[in-house]
Amino acid sequence: MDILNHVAQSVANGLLIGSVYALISVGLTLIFGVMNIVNFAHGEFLMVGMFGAYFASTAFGLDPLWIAPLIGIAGFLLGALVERTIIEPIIKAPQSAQIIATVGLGIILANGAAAIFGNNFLSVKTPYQGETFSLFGLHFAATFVYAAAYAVVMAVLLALFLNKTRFGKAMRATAQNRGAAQLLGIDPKRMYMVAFGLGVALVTLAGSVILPYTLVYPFIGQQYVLIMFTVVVLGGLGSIRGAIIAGLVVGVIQSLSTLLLPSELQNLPVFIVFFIALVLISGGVLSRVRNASVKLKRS
Amino acid sequence: MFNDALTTSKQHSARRVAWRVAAVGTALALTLTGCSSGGGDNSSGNGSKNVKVDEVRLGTILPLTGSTAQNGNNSLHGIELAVEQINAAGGIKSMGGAKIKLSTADATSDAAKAASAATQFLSKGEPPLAIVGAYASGLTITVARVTERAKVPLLSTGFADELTHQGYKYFFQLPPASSLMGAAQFNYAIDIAKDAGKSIDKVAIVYANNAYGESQAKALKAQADKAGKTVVLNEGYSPNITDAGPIVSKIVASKPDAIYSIAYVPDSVLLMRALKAQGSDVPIFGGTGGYITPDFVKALGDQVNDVFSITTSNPDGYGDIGAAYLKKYGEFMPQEAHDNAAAVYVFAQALEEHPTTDSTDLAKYLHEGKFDQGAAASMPGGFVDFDETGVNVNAKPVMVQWQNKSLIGVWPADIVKGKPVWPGQ
Amino acid sequence: MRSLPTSRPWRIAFYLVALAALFLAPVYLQSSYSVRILVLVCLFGAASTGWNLIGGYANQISLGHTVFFGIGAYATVIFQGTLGLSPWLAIPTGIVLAVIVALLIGWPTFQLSGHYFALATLALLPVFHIIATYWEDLTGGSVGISVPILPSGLDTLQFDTPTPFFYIAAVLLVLVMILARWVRQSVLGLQLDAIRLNPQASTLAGVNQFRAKMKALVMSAAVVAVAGSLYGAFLQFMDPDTAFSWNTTLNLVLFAMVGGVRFWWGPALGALILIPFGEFASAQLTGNLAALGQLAYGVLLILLVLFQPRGIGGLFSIVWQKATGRKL
Amino acid sequence: MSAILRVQDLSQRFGGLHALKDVSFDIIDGEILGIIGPNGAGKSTLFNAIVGVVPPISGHVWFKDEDLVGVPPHEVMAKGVAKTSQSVQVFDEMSVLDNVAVAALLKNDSIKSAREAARGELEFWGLQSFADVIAQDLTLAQRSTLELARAMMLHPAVLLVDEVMAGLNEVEVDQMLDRMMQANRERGVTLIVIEHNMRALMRISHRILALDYGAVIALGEPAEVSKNQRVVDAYLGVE
Repeated sequence: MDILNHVAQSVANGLLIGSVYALISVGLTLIFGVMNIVNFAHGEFLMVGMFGAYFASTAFGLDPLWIAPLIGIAGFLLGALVERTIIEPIIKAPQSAQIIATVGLGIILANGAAAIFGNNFLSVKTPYQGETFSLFGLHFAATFVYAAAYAVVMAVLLALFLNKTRFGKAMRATAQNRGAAQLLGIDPKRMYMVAFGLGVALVTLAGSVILPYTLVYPFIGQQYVLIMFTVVVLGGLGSIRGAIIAGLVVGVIQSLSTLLLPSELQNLPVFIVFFIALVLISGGVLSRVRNASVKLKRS
Repeated sequence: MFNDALTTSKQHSARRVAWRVAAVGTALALTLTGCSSGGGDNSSGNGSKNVKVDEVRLGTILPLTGSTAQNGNNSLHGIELAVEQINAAGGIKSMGGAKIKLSTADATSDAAKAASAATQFLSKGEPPLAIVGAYASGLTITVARVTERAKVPLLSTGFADELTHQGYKYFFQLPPASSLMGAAQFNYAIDIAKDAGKSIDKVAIVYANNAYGESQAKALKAQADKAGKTVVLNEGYSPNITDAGPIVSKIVASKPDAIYSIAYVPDSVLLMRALKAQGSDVPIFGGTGGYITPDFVKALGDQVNDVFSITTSNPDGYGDIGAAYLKKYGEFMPQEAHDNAAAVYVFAQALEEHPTTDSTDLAKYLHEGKFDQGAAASMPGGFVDFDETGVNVNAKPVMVQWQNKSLIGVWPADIVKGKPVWPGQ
Repeated sequence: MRSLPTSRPWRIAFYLVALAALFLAPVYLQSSYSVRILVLVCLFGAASTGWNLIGGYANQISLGHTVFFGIGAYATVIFQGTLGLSPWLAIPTGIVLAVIVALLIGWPTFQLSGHYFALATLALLPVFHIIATYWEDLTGGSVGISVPILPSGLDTLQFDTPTPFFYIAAVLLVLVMILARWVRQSVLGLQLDAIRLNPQASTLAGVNQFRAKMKALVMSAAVVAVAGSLYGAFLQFMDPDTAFSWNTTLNLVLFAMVGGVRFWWGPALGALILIPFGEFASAQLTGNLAALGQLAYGVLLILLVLFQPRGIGGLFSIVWQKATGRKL
Repeated sequence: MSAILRVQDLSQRFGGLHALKDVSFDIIDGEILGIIGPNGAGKSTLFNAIVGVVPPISGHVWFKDEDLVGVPPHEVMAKGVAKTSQSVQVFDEMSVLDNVAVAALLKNDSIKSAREAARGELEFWGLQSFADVIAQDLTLAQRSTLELARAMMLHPAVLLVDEVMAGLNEVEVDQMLDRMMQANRERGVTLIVIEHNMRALMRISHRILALDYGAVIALGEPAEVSKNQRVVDAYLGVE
């Protein structure tokens, strides 16, 4: 029975952390989907969200979970500003220039934070940090449960926005076919600003949500960036639903792999699955499985 | 003269062996620029007794950006504070009140940058007499290679074992090596348990798999095997984990009597929170790093109480430099800040007792002297004494414990004031 | 762009002046710190030129080339440190291992295009970093391997001053640039250009994309491995963070792009600009301002991209075209 | 009159859509076969299936008694079945000469000899005076001709020409027709031409094949096919 309990606990942990991985990655896939740009500074935007949440929650004495929407809105403004200044000029530039620009942006954000906030590890203390819920003999750390709940809520809201609102539909149209969308009177410039703003809003909000269970320091972005890219690519570049499913998958793989492998190799299976999935989905099998991948291939 | 160079290089095109071109280049160098000092070798200074200078130069290389930026900056604060205190108290009196002039370089947590910074110090007009630094072992190793060649003493507060086995003559390590730290972390825990009438038979060793974690964990494992204890878990993990849940469930499942953990700040806090979340009350023995930092207690509050940790110097013995640090930086003096400050005091005292502007001469004296001024006095045993391999023979690890949110030295009894409190008693 | 035969004497003179300036550098640079920076410029300039064979010429933006660099670096340090053999033996070993890895990863990733290729190669870096950390008896784990101090000389590649090593690195850079120029003007160069400009059209023109890209990747892996081997010999220490670092990945790509990916001399130019700037930034702004040094580096990258997406090389070619009326 | 290329039961499916349904026909050596059909009839899909750019789901393409299905497209080009793309695809940052030289690399192992061969091909197509011009600076007609020249540089036995007249004015169409017929006559290349310009197709084709909804509805002399009721219905649409 003990083994089954372990596996169940591990899968449960995997789903919890997986839903958070989905939340922090969905913004990246949205930006790629609409603008066809891979944002290498997405990890640093997460860090900025965490710092924002830290200072806001210590200033107002509020729990980061409550002020997460506020941080999200601030993130939207930051994203829109960055899009207007740095991203918009390079929207048509070769992929190589896009990589430099977003990498440069990441370096500025991380070292700017270090210069302003210093290098200490900051974390908030919340009443539920030590608490756990238990269900069918498994126990779940409260911080993760709340984060996962938030992720589910955000996923639903985002789905509603994209499918139901006019703006959301216009954004999906731009993602599917920029030229056609333009013919229908959708102004791509405004779309890009909103898409990048929303992408950054989502990740800064996620930063506020995950703050209770971790700490923030200027260079923490690097720890999350590889997981984010894994989730986004596994889910299919540009597919929101794909990113959510992939987030859960990555969380479970990572969690299960600590059962079977030494913790040092925890991320090895994740990256190997990432590599294989990439090659299969959009590579050699393309001609045979074309219709399955049509949704994923943007060009 | 320039044409010759051009014609030479035309015949010697790239295909010729580089060495021939080097020879030509160097020959030209001598003729073109007369006899320049060349290279970083600065044995041209003199070592006589009564040396009057207006300043002595000290270099420091630390990771001020990147993943270990916090420890780098704490170390820098310790060094700056010591230099400030020494200069305020009149500098090096035996050298006419010479002030210490500190120059710093950011190694950006990159081994190559650390070596470049060391070379930059040593090739500028007036190279420093000594260098303090590099905190992380990877950085210290590459810096030591440069300072060893340039015959400039490197005062290090890292624990890496390898540096003291290389037969270096210009490398000085104040804290005990990680093998000593690992052994003490294990043995002191057994003694403290026995002292409280408890026994430790099953141990869990969990460590961040970076250079510091790996070398100290190896020593812990060796000591546990030697003591015949059963190691129920010996698990490394990547230092930048985002969730300690899985690792802690492995620890809880192995039902140890004691947990030995070697971690930096982020992973130590994550481990503590996950241990609490999974209801573990097993005593924890940290291996310095995250366990003895101000951020640890800021993040966890009362949960830190009863947690033990090995460290290189007794915090409640930091005396006035500890108080000065608290006043200047608003948090208690972390171990790496204190040990780096001690290194500066050793440097100053060595010059005070043996004034020289020649780094080779300084290195010789550092091997001979005994240094007990300022922060060096609060190193274990009250003074720092380097043997010929550069190891501080007096360095003896100290076990500290968080008692109502402050670090108290609790073991071994002969060099500490506090008493250990067994968790849950 | 194919450099069309412009006035040959003018061009020969320019190359000779550049060669002389490079090889006489230690003479007019005096401080061994500057010579050391030049060693890094040569090594990373060579590695970036290697990356450019596939990244720039065929527009296959690989973010995994540091794997070859790390393999080369570990080969030297293991040979010289653990096995006590000459570092010169490590170089061919590093090349062979890097080429094997190149063949293994080239096959699956070359079907991918654009962002997928970049991200697939990105995943290789953490895999090799985890393996290097875990496989302790080969790589010494994260404690790494340091090479003992050996008598200076060409056989141990250890010297009292960085100058002799600089000449070796400079010869490597020159050889690699000659290779890059040869490839640029060879059959393979034209095929890679076709693949870069229009992959479908290249297939319709009978170009075997897979074979052309694989040839470029193998050459690129070998060059980057040699640069890595010399880097290992230069540092005389290697650990997973130094061997498989995200910074090296960025640098290989940035130097080529800043210098101009379409020119065989672009990456070397990028290295010559960015490495000294990076060193200068962290040397001047140290202490608590260290973060500002790195910040300046980030700002420089963005300015370069905003004002010259085609890289400095692109700027030169426009100026050159206006001056001489010919394509550079 | 032996068949140089035999298409046998070629089928293609995109998800639920049957783009090609068991298409079979022979191409006679040296002929010019025109292919007509309304938009979406499967003309370009047929070409892509023949050369393997998008492999068919079933069927065979016999060429010199070897089945081309499954052979990678660049090898199909090398074996002698070349193709131009529906939207003009040239290397726009390269010179006109180098655009053709890329194809010349198939039979020349040095840049110099490839460029010489390319210069010869450009003369045939009247583009020799534009050799050093960058492809993106050409007119549409010149770019279409360039793509044809590049395909012909592979010395193919069969050339599939996909709407190369699109967007050309009358004079340019006639010039293109003359050159294609000249290539067919003098260099013996068999041409299969997809074209919406009926006047041009009627003038050039020896035979016409009509496709509708992925199936062959007519094959024969141009005059005969143009009167075929099913073809007329396909074009004018039946209530």
